[in-house]
Amino acid sequence: MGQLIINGLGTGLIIALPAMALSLTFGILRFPNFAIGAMLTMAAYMAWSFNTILGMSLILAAALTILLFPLVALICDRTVFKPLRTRGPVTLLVASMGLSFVLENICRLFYGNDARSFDIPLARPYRVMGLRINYELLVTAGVSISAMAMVYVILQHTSLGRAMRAVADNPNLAAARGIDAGWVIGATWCLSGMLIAASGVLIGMDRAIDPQLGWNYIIVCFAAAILGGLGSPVGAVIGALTLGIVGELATLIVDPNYRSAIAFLVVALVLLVRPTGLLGRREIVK
Amino acid sequence: MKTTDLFLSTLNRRRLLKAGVAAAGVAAFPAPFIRPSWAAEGPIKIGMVIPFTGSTGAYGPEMEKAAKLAVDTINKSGGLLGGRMIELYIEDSESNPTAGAAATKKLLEVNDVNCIIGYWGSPIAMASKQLLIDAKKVMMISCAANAVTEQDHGGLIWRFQAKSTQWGPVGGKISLQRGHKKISVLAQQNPFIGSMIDPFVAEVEKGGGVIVDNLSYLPEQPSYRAEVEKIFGAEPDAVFIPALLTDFVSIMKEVYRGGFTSKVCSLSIAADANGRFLESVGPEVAEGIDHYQPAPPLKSPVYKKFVKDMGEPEDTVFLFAGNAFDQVWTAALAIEKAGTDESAVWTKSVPEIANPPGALVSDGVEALKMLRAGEKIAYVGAGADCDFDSQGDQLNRHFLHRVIKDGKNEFVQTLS
Amino acid sequence: MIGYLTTIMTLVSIAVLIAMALNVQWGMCGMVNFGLSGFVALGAYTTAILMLNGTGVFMAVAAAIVICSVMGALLSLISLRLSDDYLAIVTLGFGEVIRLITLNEDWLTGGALGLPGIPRPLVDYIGTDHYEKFYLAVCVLVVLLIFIGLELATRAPFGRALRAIRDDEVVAASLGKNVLLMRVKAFAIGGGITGIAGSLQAFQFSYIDPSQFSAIMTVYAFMAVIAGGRGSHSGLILGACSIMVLLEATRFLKDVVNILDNSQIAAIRLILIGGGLILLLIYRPQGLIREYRATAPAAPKNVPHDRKE
Amino acid sequence: MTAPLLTASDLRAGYGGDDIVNGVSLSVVPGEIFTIIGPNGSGKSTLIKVLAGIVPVRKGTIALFGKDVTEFKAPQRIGEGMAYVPQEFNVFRNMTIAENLKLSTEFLGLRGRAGYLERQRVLDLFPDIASRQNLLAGNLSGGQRQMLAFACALISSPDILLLDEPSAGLSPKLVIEIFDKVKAVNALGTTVIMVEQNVAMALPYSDRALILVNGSVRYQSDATALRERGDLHELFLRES
Repeated sequence: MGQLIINGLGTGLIIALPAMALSLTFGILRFPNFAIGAMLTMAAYMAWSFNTILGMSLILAAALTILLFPLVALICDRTVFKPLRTRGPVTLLVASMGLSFVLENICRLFYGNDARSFDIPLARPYRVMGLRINYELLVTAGVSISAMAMVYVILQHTSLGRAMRAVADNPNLAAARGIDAGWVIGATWCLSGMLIAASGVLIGMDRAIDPQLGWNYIIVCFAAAILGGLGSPVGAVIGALTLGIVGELATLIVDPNYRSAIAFLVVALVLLVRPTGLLGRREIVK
Repeated sequence: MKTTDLFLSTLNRRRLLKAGVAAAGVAAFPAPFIRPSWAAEGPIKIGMVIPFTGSTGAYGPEMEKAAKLAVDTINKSGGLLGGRMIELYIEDSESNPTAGAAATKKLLEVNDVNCIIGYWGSPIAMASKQLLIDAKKVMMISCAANAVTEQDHGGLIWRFQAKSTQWGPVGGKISLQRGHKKISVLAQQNPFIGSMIDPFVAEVEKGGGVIVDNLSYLPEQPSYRAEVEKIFGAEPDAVFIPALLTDFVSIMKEVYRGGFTSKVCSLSIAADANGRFLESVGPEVAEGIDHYQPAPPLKSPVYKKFVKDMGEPEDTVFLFAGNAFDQVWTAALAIEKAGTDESAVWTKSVPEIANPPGALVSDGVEALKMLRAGEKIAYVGAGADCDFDSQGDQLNRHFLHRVIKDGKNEFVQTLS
Repeated sequence: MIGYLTTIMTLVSIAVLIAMALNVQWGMCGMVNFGLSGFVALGAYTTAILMLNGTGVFMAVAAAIVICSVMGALLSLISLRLSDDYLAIVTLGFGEVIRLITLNEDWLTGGALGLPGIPRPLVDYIGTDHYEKFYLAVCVLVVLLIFIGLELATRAPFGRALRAIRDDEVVAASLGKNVLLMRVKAFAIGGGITGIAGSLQAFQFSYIDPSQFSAIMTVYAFMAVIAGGRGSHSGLILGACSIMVLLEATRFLKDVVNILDNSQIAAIRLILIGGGLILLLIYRPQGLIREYRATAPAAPKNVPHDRKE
Repeated sequence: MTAPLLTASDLRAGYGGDDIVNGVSLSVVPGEIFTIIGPNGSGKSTLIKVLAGIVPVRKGTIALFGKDVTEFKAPQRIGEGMAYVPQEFNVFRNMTIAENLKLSTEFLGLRGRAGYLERQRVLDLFPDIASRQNLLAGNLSGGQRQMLAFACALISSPDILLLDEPSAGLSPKLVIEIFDKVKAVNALGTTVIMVEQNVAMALPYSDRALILVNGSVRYQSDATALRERGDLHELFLRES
C-alpha cells in the first residue's frame, strides 16, 4: 500500500509537469494543445542528443534542453498557432494534432524508430522502513517540486505572472491595461517549453525514448489537467498526483490494464460534482 | 489487351501449369528445356509490407535491408527465368492493419506485384490475407500468430517464423532447466505473444513448476510500475517476460530500480534486439537475463556471409532480417523452379526447393545454378532451415537460448 | 489499379461516415466527440460478434446502430451539466474504455488477436471475384442515403435548431427549443452513424482487431470535418476524400524519390500530412465548401476572442 | 471649433464574414463627453472596441491628436493617451484590488511611471476602494467594481477615456453615482467617449451624441438638441 502510493507519486510527479504546461497554454490561448505529447518526445530526443551524441553529462544536457526547448515551442507557436489565433479552440486543437504528426516524425526522420536511453547508470533503491525509494524518484521529485514552486512564484509574485493571469482571465481587459498579449503568449510558451523539456528528460530517465513516447502521455495529461480544472496550473499538479496515486491503488482492486479506465471514472465522478474540475474557475454565464 | 493477347495468355497459363507439373514430377528433366522461351518479359515484381512507423516501426528497416541485399545478389547474378530482374516494392504498414491492407492493395493493383513478403505483425497479416487469397498471390509472413495460417488459404501463405505456440514451451523449458519452481508471467498484450502464454504455462506445470501470477500488460502506457510491483513483489523465482523492445527496456529499468531480484527470461526480440537492449539499459540491469529466439543457422557459411553483407559484427544474431532474406530467396528459387512468375503456380514449388529430399544448399546463387542444372535442392536460409508443412508453417524451428553476462550475449544452448 | 481504387474508395466511404457522425455532433451541434474510434469499435465488434454467432446481417447491423445510438445518448446525458471541455474528456474516456475492453476481454472480443472470419454479407450470391466492387457500391449507397438524410435534416427545423444551439445556447433556449433533448438526439444520431461505419469496417477485411480502431481514426475525422468546413456535409465528403487521397498519394512519393530510406520516407509522409492539414487550416479557413445556411449568419456571439462574458 | 482630439473616418470592422461597423466617421473634440447610442446589436460595442484597438480595423483610419494610430494595438494606444474600460467584466476578478491597480501601471512604459502621488490622486477620487486593497476584485459589488475599473483606467492619466456601457447591470442610484464620477473625471480635463444603452440617463451628462444603427451613423448632434427632439424612438427603429 505504502509502496503503491510512492509509485503513484512517482508517476504523478512526472505527469504533473506536462499537465501544468498544458494548463498554462490553455489558460492563455484557450485550446488544449494536443501536440504536448510530440513536444515531450522531441524534448527527450534533444536531451538524448546532448547526452549521448555530444557526450555531455545528463545534468548539462538537461539544462541545455531546458534552455533551448522554449525556442522550439516559440517556433511552433509562430508558424502554426499564431496565424490561427483568432479562430475557435477546436481549429487550434486540430492544428495541434497536425503539429503533433510533424514533430513526432521529425524525430523519426533523424533518430529512426529504435528505443534509446540516456547514458546514465541506474541505481538500486534505498530502503526506508520496508519501502523502496529509488534515486530517479528522488530526482523526479526534486525537479518536479522545484519546477512547480518556480511556476507558482512566477504566477503569483512577478509582473509576468500577473500579466499571464490577467490575459488568462480577460484578454480584452488585459489589452486595455497595456498588456501586450503577444509578449505574454511568447512568455507562456517559453515557460511551458521549459516544463516540457524538464519532463521530457525525466520521462527519458524513467523509460525508453522512442518516437511514440509522447502518445503515452497525451491522455493522462489531458485527464490530469481537466481533473484539476483546465487553466489552473496548481489544479493540474493536484490532478496529476491524484491520477497517479489512484491509478496505482486501483491495481489492488482491478486488473492493472483497466487502471486508465479507473482514472477516467475518477475524472468523470469529480466532474459530476464539480463541473469545472477541482480548482477550475466557475465560468460566469450571462 | 487485345483479344488475341488474352487468348495467348490463357493458353500460356495452361501450358505453364502443365510445365510446372512436369517439372515437379520429372526432376531429371533438363531445366533449360522447361524454361519457357515465351515467358512474359519485363521484371519480376515482388512487394513487401513492413512497419516503418507506429509502435513496431523499429523492426522494419533491417528487414528492408536484408530483402534488398537478396534482390541485389539475384539481379547481379543474372536475374531469374533467363535474365529477368527482380523489382522490389516496399510499403509502410504504419503498424496498423487498415494501413497495411491499403498498402497491400496498392502493391497488388498498382505495382502489379506477384507476391508480397514481409508482414511483420499478425493483425496486419490477418487484415491483408484475404486480399492476397482473392488475388491468388503468394503471401510470405514474418509474424507468429497461429491464426494467420489456420484457415484454408489454398497453399498461398508461407510462414517464415515459428508459430506462437512453438515459442511458449521453450521459455518454460529454459526456466525449468534453471531450477526455477515458482514462476510468474508478465506478458505484453499482443496477438503474437498472447498465444504463447498457454503453452508456456502448460510446459512449466508439466515440469513440476508453479505459476504464481499471470498478468498481461498493455504496451504504450506511461509507466509499468504497477505491473512490475504486482509481479515482482510476490518474489517468484523467475519471471517470464515476453515483450517488445521499448516496453522491455522500461520494465527492466523499473525492475532494477525497484530492487527486485527474481530472474528474468524473455524473448530476444526484446532482450537482444541486435544489441539495442544492452545499449539502452547498460550491463548491470541486463545481467543474467535469459532470452531466446528461433535460431538462424549460425554455423552455416551463408549465415556468416549474410551477416557480413549486412555490415554487422560477426557474432550478430539477426531476428527478422534473416527471414526477409529467405523470403526473397525462397520466392526466387520457387519461381525459377516453376519456370514462371505466376503466383498460383510457383507457390506449389516452394516445398520442392525448400524441403528435403534434395541437396542442402545455403548459397542462393549456387542453388539457382543447381536448379538450372536440373538438380533437386533443399534450400537452407539465413533465417532458418526453411522447411514447410502442408499448412505453410515452418518445420523444425530450433531456438537459440542465450544469457546476458557482463554486458555480452553468451550462447547457452539450442533447443527445439 | 481499379481494384486498388475500389479498396481506397471503400475506406474513404467508411471515413466519410465517421466524419459525418462527427459533423452531426460537433459540426452542427457543437459537441466535441473524442471517443469516435471507440464508437466505431463498438459498432464493429457488435456486428462481428453477432455475425460470428449466426445472426443475420440486418439484425447485426441494426444492433450495432442501436447500441451505438444508445451509448451516444447516454454519454451526452451524463455530460449535459458539463461544459464542452468536459464532454471532451468523457468521450475520450469512453473511447479508452472501449479500447481496453476489446483488448482485455478475450472471451468476447478475441483480445489483441481480434476476430477473424467475419462472414461477409451476400458473398455466396455475388462471388468473390466481384465482391469488392459490390461492397464498394453498398458503402457508397449507405453514404449517399445518410448524406441525403442529413441534408434534409439540416434544412429542416431540426437542423436550424441544432445550429442555433451551436451558435448560442442561451438564444436557442430562449427560442423555446428543448436544448437538452436536441443535444441528446444529435449525439444519438451521430452514434448511430458510427455504428454503421463500424459494421462496414467489420465486413471490409472480414477481420477486426483493436489496433484498427486507434485514436488516429478520430484525428482523421476531425481533419476531414475541419478541411471540409464545419457543418457542411458535402464539404466533409470532399474533406475526407482529400485527407485519404493525401494519405494514399504520399505512398507514391517513394516511387519517385530514391535518396532516402523507407523509414525516412514514411516519416516524411506523415510530416506532409500534418503540415498539409496546418496549411489547410491557415489558408482555407472556411473549409473547401461553406456551410449551408438558410438564414443570414447570426451575430457573432461566440467569437473566440470574446469568451462568453 | 477646436482641433479634434480623435477622428475616425470611414471605419469598417467585424469578426467573421461580414462587417459589423459599416463605414463610421466621427470626430471628438478635447474636453467633451461624446456618447454613442443606438438599438441593441447596432454595433456600438464593436465600434468602441475598434476605437480602443481591441478589434482590428478592416478599412478606414483612426487618428489621435492628428497622429495615425489605425495600426496600433490597444496597448500602444494607451501609450498615445487613450484608456478603455470594457463593459461589465472590467476588472480581474481573481486578483486583489492592489494587484489590479498595480497591473494598470506595470505595462505602460513611460506613462506607467505613475508615482505614488499620482496613484494617491486617483485613489482619492475613489475612497471606497482605496480602503480595502487586499480584497479580491471578484468579491466587489457592481458599483465598486465599476469604480475600480475607472481607477485602473485613470491611473495612466489618459487624455481620452473610452467607456463601454458604464451603467450596465447597475441600479438607478448607482448609475447616477457613476455618471457623476464620469462628469468629475471629465471636469479634470479628460475627454470621454462612452457607449450607452440607457439613453435617458446618459444624455444629460453628454455634450454630443451619435446614433448608430446597423453599424452606420444615423444621426449626430448636440446632446441637448437631441433631447429636445421627440422622435428618438423613430430614429432608432426606422429602416434605413
